[in-house]
Amino acid sequence: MTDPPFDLAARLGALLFVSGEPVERAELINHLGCNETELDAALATLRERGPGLGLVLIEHSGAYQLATAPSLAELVEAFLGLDRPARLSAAALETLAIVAYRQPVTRAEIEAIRGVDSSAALQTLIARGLVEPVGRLPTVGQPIQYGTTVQFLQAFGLASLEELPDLPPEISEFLAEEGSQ
Amino acid sequence: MTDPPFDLAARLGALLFVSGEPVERAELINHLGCNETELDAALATLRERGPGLGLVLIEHSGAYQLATAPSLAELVEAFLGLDRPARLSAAALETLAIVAYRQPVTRAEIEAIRGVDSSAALQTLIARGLVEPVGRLPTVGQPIQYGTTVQFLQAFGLASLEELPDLPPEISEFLAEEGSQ
Amino acid sequence: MPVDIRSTRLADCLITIEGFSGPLDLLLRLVEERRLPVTELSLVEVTDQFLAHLASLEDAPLELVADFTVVAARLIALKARALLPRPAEPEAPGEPEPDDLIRQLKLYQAFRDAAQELRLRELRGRRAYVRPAISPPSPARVKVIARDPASLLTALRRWHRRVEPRPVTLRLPPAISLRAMARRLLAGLRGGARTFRELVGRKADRRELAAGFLALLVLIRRGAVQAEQEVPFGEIMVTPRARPWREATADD
Repeated sequence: MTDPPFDLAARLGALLFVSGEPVERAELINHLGCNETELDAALATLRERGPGLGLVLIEHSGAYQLATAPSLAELVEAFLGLDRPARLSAAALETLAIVAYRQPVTRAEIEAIRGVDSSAALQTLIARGLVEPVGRLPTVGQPIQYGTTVQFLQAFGLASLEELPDLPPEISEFLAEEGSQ
Repeated sequence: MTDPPFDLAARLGALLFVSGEPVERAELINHLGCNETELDAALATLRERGPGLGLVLIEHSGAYQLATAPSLAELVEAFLGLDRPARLSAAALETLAIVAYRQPVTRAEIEAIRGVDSSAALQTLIARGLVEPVGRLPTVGQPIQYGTTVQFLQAFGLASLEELPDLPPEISEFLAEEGSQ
Repeated sequence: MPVDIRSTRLADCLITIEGFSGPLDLLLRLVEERRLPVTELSLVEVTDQFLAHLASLEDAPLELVADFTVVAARLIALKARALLPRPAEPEAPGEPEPDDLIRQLKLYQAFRDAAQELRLRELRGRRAYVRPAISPPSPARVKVIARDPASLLTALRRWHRRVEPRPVTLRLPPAISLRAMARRLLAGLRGGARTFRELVGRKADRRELAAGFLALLVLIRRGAVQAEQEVPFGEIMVTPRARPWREATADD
């Protein structure tokens, strides 16, 4: 087999291909022997090349993973013989939306927005691997903070959290105000 | 995620990406809904696009698989920690012994013999180059059969499989019976 | 406002109460937009009508119930807030309380819309899939610490010890049929009244005791014997009855 010289994006592609899990930036930089800027350029190139193989690049809190393009889901599911997972309840979906936009967020904060107890919905999301504890608030009682997982991105066909549609400006302002208190 | 239309080569790429094992032509044709000629064209296109992600298309006995390019082996092995000589775990050694004496053997047969899930052990052995797919069982689902490699013989200082130590009759019989069905 | 995907199920559930007639989800929206006074809402009536709607369905989908729970909980929360006396706070003239509620509702509405966006994505089923396992690198380069072939044999010996089925001694006592047991009881009674224990045999195991007790019940029912037990768990005295009886069988 003749081997063309592989550029940084190709070498990056090979590493992400063999890793079953998202790979941290630092680890990529370490193994590829490049700097932050070069890594970003390589990631951008990979994002362009991926679709040629039906692949997309997923970013989750500074780690990267290759996955099949969301619009090929039906083909892939038929090939792997997978069933669609059961749909989430309205309560779980509402809770998930709040976690996705407000993360890291505590249960009390979720309940303040929804006006109802949300522990069951939160448990469902954790059991489905869509939400996970990501830290603790450094206040009295140190409540657990929750965030979305890379499985959340995969399940909803998002390349990163940035692909979530914006909240109405009025709401964003209000939240920003509240968050800075 | 923006969605370019995915051509046949891209859809082929996605299937080979999610499959951990080589995929037969017939299965590809079936899932992609194309004919032999179209498949060949798509395979050729994939061969061109693969290197952009550091990947090559491997063909053995009419089955196809994506793999990292051989000249990136050093990078990939360092990344996976395979460059350091490793001692095999007890589970891996047991699995290897079963493959060595029972080959060709499917994963299901190995698991029936060992009585425990063996996919991780098998993956380790494949990653270490001690075991490889050697064919398919002509039954429903056509499960892949595994056998030992030349590297296996080298690592154990054997000139051929015939040099494997003889098993005591009771073990030999038991091994032959277990998992066959 | 985006298409309300979530409410399609609740939109089928029509509610008619004083001052409102329409789908359940619209009710929630009107309350939230404060176009319908929540304090005048009869939650009992809403619930009753929802349950009637549920009963009219062939098989009630769980999602519908879940959706209703969300709406009901929301209505209760809103109503509770409206009805309960607020904690006595110094009047803040510049900040009327309703503003806060409206703000709260807007916030909730925003996330409900966001949830609908997620539902749309879920419905389109656009999931991404990752690779299950690492692919084999070129094996020639892989290093494994050299091992003695005897280690394979050792591994298999260990495996054999672990999985080899141990010989199991099965001691199955001969099963006694109800019919045979009935015969045994009757034979024992030829000499007159005996205790149940004597009849079954002092060495009877639990299975025999159970069979014996069943046989005794059969014989009592047939009028072949009488039985008395003076105290609970005490001895059962069995007496044969004088009148002629046919051979007891256990199979009728």
